[in-house]
Amino acid sequence: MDQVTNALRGDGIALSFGGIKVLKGLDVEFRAGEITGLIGPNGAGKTSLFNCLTGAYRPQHGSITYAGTSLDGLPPAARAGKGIVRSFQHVALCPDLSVRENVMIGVARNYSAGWASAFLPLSAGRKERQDMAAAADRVLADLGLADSADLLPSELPPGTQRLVEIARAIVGKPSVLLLDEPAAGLNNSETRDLMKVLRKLASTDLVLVVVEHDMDLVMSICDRIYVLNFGEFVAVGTPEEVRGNEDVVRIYLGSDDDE
Amino acid sequence: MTQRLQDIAASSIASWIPVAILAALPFIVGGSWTFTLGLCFANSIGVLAVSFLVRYGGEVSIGHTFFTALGAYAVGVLDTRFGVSLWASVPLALLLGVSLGIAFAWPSRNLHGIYLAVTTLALALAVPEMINNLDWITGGYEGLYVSTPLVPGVEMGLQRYYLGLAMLVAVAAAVARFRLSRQGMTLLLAKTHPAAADAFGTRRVWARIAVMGISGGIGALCGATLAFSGSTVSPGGFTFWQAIFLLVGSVVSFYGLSLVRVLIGGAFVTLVPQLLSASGAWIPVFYGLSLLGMILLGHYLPRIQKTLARRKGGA
Amino acid sequence: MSNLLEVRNLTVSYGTGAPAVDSISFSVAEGAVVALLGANGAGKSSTMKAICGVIPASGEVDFAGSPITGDPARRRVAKGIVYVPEGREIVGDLTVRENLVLGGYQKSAAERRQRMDMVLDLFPEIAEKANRSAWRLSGGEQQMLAIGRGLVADPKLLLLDEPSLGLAPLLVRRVFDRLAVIRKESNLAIVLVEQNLAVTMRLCDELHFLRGGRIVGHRSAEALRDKTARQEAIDAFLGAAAA
Amino acid sequence: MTFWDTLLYDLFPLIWSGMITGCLYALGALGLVMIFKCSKVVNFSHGNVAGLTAFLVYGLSSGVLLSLSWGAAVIVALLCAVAIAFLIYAIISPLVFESDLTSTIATLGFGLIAQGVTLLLFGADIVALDLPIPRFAFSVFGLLVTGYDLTVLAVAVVTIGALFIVIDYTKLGIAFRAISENPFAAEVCGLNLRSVHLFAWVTAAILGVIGALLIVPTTFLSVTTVATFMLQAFAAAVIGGFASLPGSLVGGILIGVLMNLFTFYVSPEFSSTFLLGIILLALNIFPNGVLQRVGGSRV
Repeated sequence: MDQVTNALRGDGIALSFGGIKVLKGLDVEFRAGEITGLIGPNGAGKTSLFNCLTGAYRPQHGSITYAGTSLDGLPPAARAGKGIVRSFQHVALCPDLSVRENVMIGVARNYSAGWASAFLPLSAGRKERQDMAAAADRVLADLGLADSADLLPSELPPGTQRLVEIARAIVGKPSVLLLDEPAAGLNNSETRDLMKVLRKLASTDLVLVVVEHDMDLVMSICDRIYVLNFGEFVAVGTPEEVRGNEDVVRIYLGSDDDE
Repeated sequence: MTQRLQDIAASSIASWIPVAILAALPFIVGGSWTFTLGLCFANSIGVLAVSFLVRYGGEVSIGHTFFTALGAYAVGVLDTRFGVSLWASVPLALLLGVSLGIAFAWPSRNLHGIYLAVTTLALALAVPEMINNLDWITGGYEGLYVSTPLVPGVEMGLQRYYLGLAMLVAVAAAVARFRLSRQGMTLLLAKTHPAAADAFGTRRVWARIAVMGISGGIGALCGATLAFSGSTVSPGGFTFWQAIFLLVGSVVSFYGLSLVRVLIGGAFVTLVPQLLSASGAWIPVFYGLSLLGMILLGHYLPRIQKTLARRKGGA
Repeated sequence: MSNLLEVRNLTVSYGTGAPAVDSISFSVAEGAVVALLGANGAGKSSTMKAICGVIPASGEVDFAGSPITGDPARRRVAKGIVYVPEGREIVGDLTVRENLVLGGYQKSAAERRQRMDMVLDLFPEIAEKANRSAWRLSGGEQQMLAIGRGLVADPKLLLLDEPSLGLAPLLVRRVFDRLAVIRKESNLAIVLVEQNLAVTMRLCDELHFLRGGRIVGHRSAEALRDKTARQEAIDAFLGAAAA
Repeated sequence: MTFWDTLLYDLFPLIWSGMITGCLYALGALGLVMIFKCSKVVNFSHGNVAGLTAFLVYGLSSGVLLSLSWGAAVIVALLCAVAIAFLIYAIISPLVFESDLTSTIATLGFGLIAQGVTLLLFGADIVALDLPIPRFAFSVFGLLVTGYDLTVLAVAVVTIGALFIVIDYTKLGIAFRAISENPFAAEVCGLNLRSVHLFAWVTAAILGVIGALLIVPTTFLSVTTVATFMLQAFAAAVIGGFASLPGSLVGGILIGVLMNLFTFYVSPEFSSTFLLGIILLALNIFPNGVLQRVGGSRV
């Protein structure tokens, strides 16, 4: 499998809101089979970049391609149809649906039983539901969440809710997975579980991008790290390279005249 | 999985018991009660239409008489002008309700919350006026009388009762099934997290239009049932106040979609005016107080429960 | 010297999940600057909001020797606890001057005018634009306005939430220089939440590290001059796993 | 009849009288918008409560309840309106901070109660309520201007002017604008959100009473008169963007003129349908109102 062609690329992405430049012409390449980290202080533009990649924002300049085909102009729902899926900074599970049902939504786009079977007891609808539930149960079991399948999201600790979100994102076998602060609000053991799951995912042919503030997590699981500050990349490289980079240290610790 | 299926089975049994009781009622109570209960079933469907919009769309409508009027006049006009029975007019009512629900949803697709509520309010205000001024087809103030039987030979009073019951059970069952469907689940997600639904392939405009279409369709079925079970269709049944009463019924049933819940709402909408008919001025006061009472109860209930639980725990 | 602020077992929960702030205890002496450091979601902002009374919390908070647990935000402002929130939260449609009036809402007209003059002296950048709508200010000016608005209330304790967020380094330095001036002149105590460690360390006397809603480390100002303590701080940000 | 004659005899008088009623719609709309702006609640009880107070003026001055002088009756009615506003806000204030939609539905409940109380006290009959308005008329360029017109205009200008001065130049006005735009910032600054909300509710009630009393001379007073009048005010608020005070002024006048033209030239029977059309159009073309600010605020 050629990794370079199966990459999510952004060329010269520039975005501004009301004259404020949020992203200043970014070139990125997120490769399949790797975990890419995206770090930087608050307000650096990480979530904005995500929103451009998923189509929620439309950048003023630049183009985004996946596996060589352009995604420009496609709305989020259409990009989802191409297998580009994201999680959210704030848990976005539906509180009225059980955990299994929340995960089932992740595969919903692959099914097409009509409106009649939505309201009437027809076999097409029943079969569709069984198939979706089976797919959801498989993923939940993989993540060790089989026991929680019938609970409501609100009955779970935040860490498990995060995992459910990830389950929903991967159940449809995405080609690109963008995770926005998956470890926010997790305790140490939950974070370790999450890291295991992410490493497992990375072994498949998946473009996996993680925005995260927890440096322990980023430094230990990422293959490559992009460091963003004020809408520009300050550094790109392996965890060791980034950790040793003077600019990165300065961004996080601030510049100081006394030094 | 089994746990949830058991829940569903249990709840379906819980709703079959009241259905069985209701089916036996005409043999116990008098004719006037049978008639009132028929109306009650019809209004329950209307309450269901409003609650559906709340539950699946997160929106409030103060204008659902627009859809009930649509269904009622579809039945009334086909019956009195063309002698067509319910077999043909109910599907037409449904079709009209869904299409006008969609037609209304499209221009208002970007409106939410209070703004949408205000738009539906305008819709409700326009209804009586339209009915009165289209009197060549609607019969104006006098209205229409629905008399063509559904099943020839069966006593009309019983037909009016059982059709209402059957429609209510069918609609409630269909809505209960919808909750399990792919479309139902995505609508629920789109309600709470539209961006997340977007990211999984459900556009929010689609969600809005689907919800309005379904709710409009249910509203029209309410109207159709109202026309047949109530035997007359006149503008008095579709006033602005009636639209508010439907919302009151929905609030009183805590926006529930189950058969029992919507029956409570429907009974409230139907029976209160009947019981207070001697002193008409008390009707709005009573509705107002009930509406406030239920809202405040909904607000304070969790706190009351917590206090009670604490007291019990301490004892 | 008695403590100005005393926080005991402060806990903040949103919904049913794990608490955002998990029984935190710390104190702030009069005129001291205490910084809270930690990653996103560590519970820093929630701690600040609970201290100033805009979100409900359990545990006890004493201020100037008397309990303020359960007081609404406006009573805490009257007592001298003022929060300068993250993201500035100025009122864009109001003019700069009107925003300052808002800050001194509970003061008498004369006292408010005097405090406003003081603030406008301190921040000449915004004094020039006093009658402009606040949304037309630049990011740095908005931050100065937010701090200035807090100062009009004549606080004894200022809760500063990420004042450097989204500001260019030069502006950050300017804002912190002003804070140092204020501190020297008015014996103002500050609780500071910051990501910019270098400027934080120039200002603060004590540092608490937060993680998962708990205080996991504590350093005094003297200890921070030490090289190993600095390395600890760096690790807190960039992670120790790769080291 | 020539084109100019049409203008002179039909169009100009229609526009003039539309503007006069429009001023009253604006008074009603201002009340709705004040409440919505700061607490995000649409007050559906506005029309019915204003109607009840108009009836109170009638009842207190005509001998049905008491035989007070006209001025005393108005003052008592205004006090009642303020008391009702206090009561309503006191009951819904815990809801306001939880869900704007729930509290909006709650105001429907108060509207129903106000209507019921009006029916209980005064019955469903139509009554005539006379205001001591100077009765004279003169003509300017062929336009008939009456004492009523000038009274409405004067009261509207004074009331709206006073309101705008309070909101633009006083400390309370700053608090009101701050809470409308950023309640969190206002709370952080130590403001009491509830007391500012209450200011809006009380002001709205007073504006409602003034509007209701002034619309009565053009029609009779019945249970539905004022509620119907408030619906036009509603449309005016919607056209103004529902969150802009100058917007509702413009919206009121626009609605007054458009409704007049529509009933005269098209059809008086479809006025509610026409209102629906206007509301739909306004919400979709100008979702933020006709006075949408160009450039917008930050972020």
